[in-house]
Amino acid sequence: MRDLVVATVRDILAAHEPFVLTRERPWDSGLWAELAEAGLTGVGIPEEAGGSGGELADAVAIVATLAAGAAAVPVAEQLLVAAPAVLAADLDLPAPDEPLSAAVDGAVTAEPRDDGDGPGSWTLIGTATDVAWAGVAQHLVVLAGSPVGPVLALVDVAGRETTHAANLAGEPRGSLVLQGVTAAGALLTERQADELRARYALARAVQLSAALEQVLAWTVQYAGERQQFGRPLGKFQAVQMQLAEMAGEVTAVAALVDSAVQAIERGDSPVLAAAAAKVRAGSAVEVVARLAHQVHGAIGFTQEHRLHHLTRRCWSWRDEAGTETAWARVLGAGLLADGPDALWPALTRVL
Amino acid sequence: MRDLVVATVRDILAAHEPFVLTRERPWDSGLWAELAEAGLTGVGIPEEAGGSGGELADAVAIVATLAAGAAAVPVAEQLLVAAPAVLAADLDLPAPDEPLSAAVDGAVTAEPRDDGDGPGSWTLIGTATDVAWAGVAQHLVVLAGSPVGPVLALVDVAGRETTHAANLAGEPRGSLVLQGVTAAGALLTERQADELRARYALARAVQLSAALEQVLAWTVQYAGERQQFGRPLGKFQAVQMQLAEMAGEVTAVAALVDSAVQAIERGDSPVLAAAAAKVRAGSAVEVVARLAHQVHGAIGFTQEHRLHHLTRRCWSWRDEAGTETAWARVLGAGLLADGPDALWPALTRVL
Amino acid sequence: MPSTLTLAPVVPSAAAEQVRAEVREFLAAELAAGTFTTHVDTWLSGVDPAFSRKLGERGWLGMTWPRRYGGHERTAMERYAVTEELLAAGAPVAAHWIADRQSGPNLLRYGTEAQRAEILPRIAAGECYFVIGMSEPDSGSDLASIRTRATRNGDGDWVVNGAKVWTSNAHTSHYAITLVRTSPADPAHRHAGLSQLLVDLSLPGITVNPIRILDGGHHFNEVVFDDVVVPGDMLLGEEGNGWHQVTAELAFERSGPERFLSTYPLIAEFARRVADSGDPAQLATLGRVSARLLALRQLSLRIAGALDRGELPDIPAALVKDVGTTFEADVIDEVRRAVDVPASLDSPDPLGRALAEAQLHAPGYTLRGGTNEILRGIVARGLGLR
Amino acid sequence: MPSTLTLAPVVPSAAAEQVRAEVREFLAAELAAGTFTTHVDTWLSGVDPAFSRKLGERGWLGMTWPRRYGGHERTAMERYAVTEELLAAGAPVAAHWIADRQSGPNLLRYGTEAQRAEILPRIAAGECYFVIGMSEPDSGSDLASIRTRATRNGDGDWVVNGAKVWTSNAHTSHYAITLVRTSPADPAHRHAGLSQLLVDLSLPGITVNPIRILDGGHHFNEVVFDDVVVPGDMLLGEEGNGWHQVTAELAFERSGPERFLSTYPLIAEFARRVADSGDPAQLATLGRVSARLLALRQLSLRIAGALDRGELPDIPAALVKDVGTTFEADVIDEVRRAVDVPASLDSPDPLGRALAEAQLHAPGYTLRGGTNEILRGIVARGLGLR
Repeated sequence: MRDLVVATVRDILAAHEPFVLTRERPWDSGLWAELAEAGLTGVGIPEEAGGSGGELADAVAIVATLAAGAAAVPVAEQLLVAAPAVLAADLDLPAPDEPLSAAVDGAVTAEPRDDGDGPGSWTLIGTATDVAWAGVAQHLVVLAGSPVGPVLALVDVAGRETTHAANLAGEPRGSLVLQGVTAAGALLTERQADELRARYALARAVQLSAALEQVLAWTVQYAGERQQFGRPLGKFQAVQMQLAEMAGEVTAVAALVDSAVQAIERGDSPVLAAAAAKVRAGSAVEVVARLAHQVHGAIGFTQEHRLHHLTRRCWSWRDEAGTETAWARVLGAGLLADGPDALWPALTRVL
Repeated sequence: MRDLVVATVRDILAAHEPFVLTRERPWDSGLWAELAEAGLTGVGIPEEAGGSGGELADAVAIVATLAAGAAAVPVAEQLLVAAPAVLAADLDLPAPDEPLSAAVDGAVTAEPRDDGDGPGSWTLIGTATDVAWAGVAQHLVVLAGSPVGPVLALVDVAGRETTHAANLAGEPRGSLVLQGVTAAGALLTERQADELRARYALARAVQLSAALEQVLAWTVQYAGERQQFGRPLGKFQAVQMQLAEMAGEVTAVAALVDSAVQAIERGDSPVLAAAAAKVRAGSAVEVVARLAHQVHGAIGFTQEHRLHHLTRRCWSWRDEAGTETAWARVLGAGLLADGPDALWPALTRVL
Repeated sequence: MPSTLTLAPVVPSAAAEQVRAEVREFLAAELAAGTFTTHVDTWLSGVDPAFSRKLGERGWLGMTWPRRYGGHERTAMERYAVTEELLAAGAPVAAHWIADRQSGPNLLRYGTEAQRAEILPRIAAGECYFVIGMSEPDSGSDLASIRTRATRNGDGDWVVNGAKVWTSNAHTSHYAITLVRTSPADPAHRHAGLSQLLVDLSLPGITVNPIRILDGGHHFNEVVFDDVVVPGDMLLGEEGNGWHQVTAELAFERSGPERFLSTYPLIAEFARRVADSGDPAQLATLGRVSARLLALRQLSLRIAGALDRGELPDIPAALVKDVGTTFEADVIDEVRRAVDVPASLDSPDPLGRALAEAQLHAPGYTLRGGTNEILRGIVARGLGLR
Repeated sequence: MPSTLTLAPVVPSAAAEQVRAEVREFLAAELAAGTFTTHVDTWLSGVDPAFSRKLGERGWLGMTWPRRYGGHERTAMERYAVTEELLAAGAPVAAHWIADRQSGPNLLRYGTEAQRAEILPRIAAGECYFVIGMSEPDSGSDLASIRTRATRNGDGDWVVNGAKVWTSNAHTSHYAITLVRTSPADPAHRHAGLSQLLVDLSLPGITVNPIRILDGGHHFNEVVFDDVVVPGDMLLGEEGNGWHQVTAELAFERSGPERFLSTYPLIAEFARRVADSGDPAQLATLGRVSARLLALRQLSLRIAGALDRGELPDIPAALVKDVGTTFEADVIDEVRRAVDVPASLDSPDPLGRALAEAQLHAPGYTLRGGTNEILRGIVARGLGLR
């Protein structure tokens, strides 16, 4: 099934031009409609919840394929972060063709409503910042703080005003004012909240891994085709050293991210595995993007060239859902949880 | 005069084998004797103070030449640190043929003696640690703390017991117990104490700069001579890139260290210039030593080859007289002294 | 150190410190008046003819040129101080930058008296801007492979056909010093048959097409020449000497402070964060970055001193550009490691905005004016390796 | 990803975790008993035959080999867990390391039944040690240029003359698998005419001369062969097939955890400092370093999995060694940036001692077993570039 799903995504992508994001065209709604029609925005979501079935790894494969294609659609957020969180919290999942995103930064507080609706209904107060696909998503999963612990709330945000902000690739990252909004929600444990943040980080790591792999492939291809001083770039030893260095980074990231996904699928705690994946993937961006642009030369620096669709995303994705530095601290602290003499056992337990 | 001095040092060095430091042979006393006899251990010290005259820059040239030759003698400490400090403090300088070193780490306290000798006599209490040429130096300048401020004390340490310790190159770096030792000394201002530490750092930067330059020269020479796959190593583009990277580091270090020496000779405050020189020189070690060993291959990793005499010194000198990290903090804080908006004016004032 | 890399020290110049103080005062007043705001990499992206004219009025353009061409006969050290202050402030200097740095000196070196008299005073006034017409779509680092050609017509004028790319700000500039092939390519003598022409960009047959860079910014252009008739007296230097002339020109442009200060505004913004936090690790990062900058400054200053002595230190200049542009990009990583601020042009945090600007321009630092691989090849040659 | 670099995931192995726990318990007991102390890079420098025999007794050598040769028919994943635990503890494993990792598998692949039956059980018992006889004084990275030669004498035995260098611990080892030229060099077929001989280091005519490394440590040797008569049946594999055999052997040796864990004891020591300080920047450094290590571990594990499936993933193995050995050295810089501890073997601070050990061994990491430039060339070939 996974190969078929990936082939379908590729076919759909192939019919779409690289999408140039602007303030006026903040997402590729046409691509989304096709993906939704093919049931691909519901993969990994059980059929009884309105989804298309399939496993986490299928959803990951879709997210990776779309990331490598620089697709301007909120599929990573929906399939890997928001929908699993809604299902785990036993809330009603919106239809998979209505874009769903997540805000986990926690500048929002939730108060239980006292109108008799019970603990399942909350009033949200505050502003969700740096919201992926703000203004595009129709529903938003918000991780809010409350006097009784973290709350996962599901908010209908269709038509709600958002501030304009975008990441380096132009993907919408605006803020939403949620002052006094009523929403269905569920209490989480602190650990569940941490795991939600970790899943978000892992989603970005999956995207990074796929994008970096594609950047390598494009660069190898370019080096094989572009002639300089009478021979292909790829025949120059200096360029070979650069491509091999890129390949080293990409291969290491791919193995770690892939293993992290599998560990989570096996039911292991995602926090340290996701932290490691996000740190490793993020730190590869500097090398891979730099060398890709260096090998491509000036042409790769232009808007017409495809390269920037991925390098700009990578420069932002490494910062999003927690920077490398933030996750590195989490990983470092987590590995020392049983004391410094237990570092090695801790390392071998992560993955 | 400077060229003549350097030529004399080179001639003397040329007659000496690279000196293999061991616990039993902690310095090259034969070389020292020749240098002293030629008056080279008194350069930069006025003749009326028993020295050979000349300027700071002459002393720097001698130190640089000896550093590039991996000479196992305490000339940097004597000419660039200890002797100028003794003279500035108006203490009696020992004869230049008696090795003089300095300990500025400040684990020693000084108490004014109450026996009527006046403030010029102090009792030292504590242990001087990481003392360059401990066991070799006959006199030691100690920067000690006292209730009334920093004290520069001059201690006769000939024959005094030292703990054995060496840096990565085998240069003695032991400790001296100075419990209750009487010494001539002078009060310094905090600023003078800072400047003494800075001069020590600059001395190490001068040594690093010269050693790194020599390492580059050896590596270029080796790459030109060593054949691999039927042609000299230096014809391989990957090796050319490595040598150019080394040259970039070495040239940058040389310019900064040289300018710092000149600024100090002009009478500028040495602290930030020395801090910058030490940080920059220290950070070049990783690149230059790594690439030098990589180009040299396994042969450069052997004790028989000359390369390690310098790379091991560089690995230690970057840590000594304050690590790069310690001096980088000093530099960063110093540049912000007039507030962050004055960073640029501060930068242009350093050098 | 090989003699090719040795640079004699410079003595501090009171005149340079004097003009530095004047520029600093001027910039503070302009910033206070809101004439400009600080940005990263403004010598590529900050086009502001009014600002350029102000600099011209103050005598800060064409500083080292003879007075008879509108210059001010000041030293390279003084010019260094002025350019450095402008870059550190992130001032909008892109309009005149190439003309002042490179094209003017090129005209002084190779131009006819008429060319100099006509053009140099206008450059020095901040009114006449140049672009570099070297690269072509297929040439890449192999400049000898260019295909734009110029042939003499019956009137003795040049007829130019071809296209140049990566011409910074051609849409706001007046002239392009254009490298053209004036004799057919000869594989045995790849560098022969090239010449430089002084091309007025308003001539008929010239089309300027924008090339937007990855963040959408319009700084670069393609300049297409379609039977453009360039007057015969607009040859710059000698026919057939183009390779030699561009090599000298490139050496000239490589050593300036714009090769290590493009991202200085990011450092300045980071310093504000460090001053607030007082965090020791951040202080150390600021110190490390500053030490690298200070070393580059000394190298660049020494090259300015060598230019004052009439030398052409091409190999150290290549080295400065390699080390300097590597540093410009490294600043981003150093800051990213030290703070926890996502890069975004829309960030409410000025540090986030500076990170974003620096990152989006980063691929350019080590490509423009000769890739670092080419530069390292030049340095390796300077080491005697090929 | 090019298929040459793709590595299938491995499923966790309960058997591997079981043996990992056993090794961990064993090591804790040995450390507590003071049998060894933790050091950096002990797979080169930690020769301790008694320790090797203990491992043999427990069945932790020759783990994947057939039982009839003294092996234990366990998986590469299980062997991986054992080697990794030994390296992480900085245990003295140098005596048997080459024999267990490389020479044994080489014998299994190419050896005669007699050779296997004679030698493999002794390796698995931790009693028989091997060195790699490939490099020569003038060969460097160009292994095809070796000059040690072997000629058949009238008895059908081999007479060997020449010298091998960088033979780790030849002074404590029993055999050298020696690459020799058995036909004259042919410039048109540089890789032809080479063969491997199984040479008993106690044979007359062999001299082992120490080559001390820069810290004075004696791990490497020169092994000189002066008319050494090697019995004819000590040919390993096919005559003339030596190039192919060493290439396969090198691929085998490149992917193990010793290519990224040589400096793990430094990380462990650093972690103690971080736990004490709780400093956020140090925690981040520990996290960054750990993330790199975890990625390398996954790569290395996947290669172990591929070996279990009978594959020979030579290109990923070259990649792991390149990335891993770069990491081993980078650990030093990461730690140096995060702490303020001078490196010295005589330091009272264990972190200073670990830094010193790691630094003094650093040049070896990216040279031994093929330089990183050679490895990157192999990876580039895997990308389809030459």
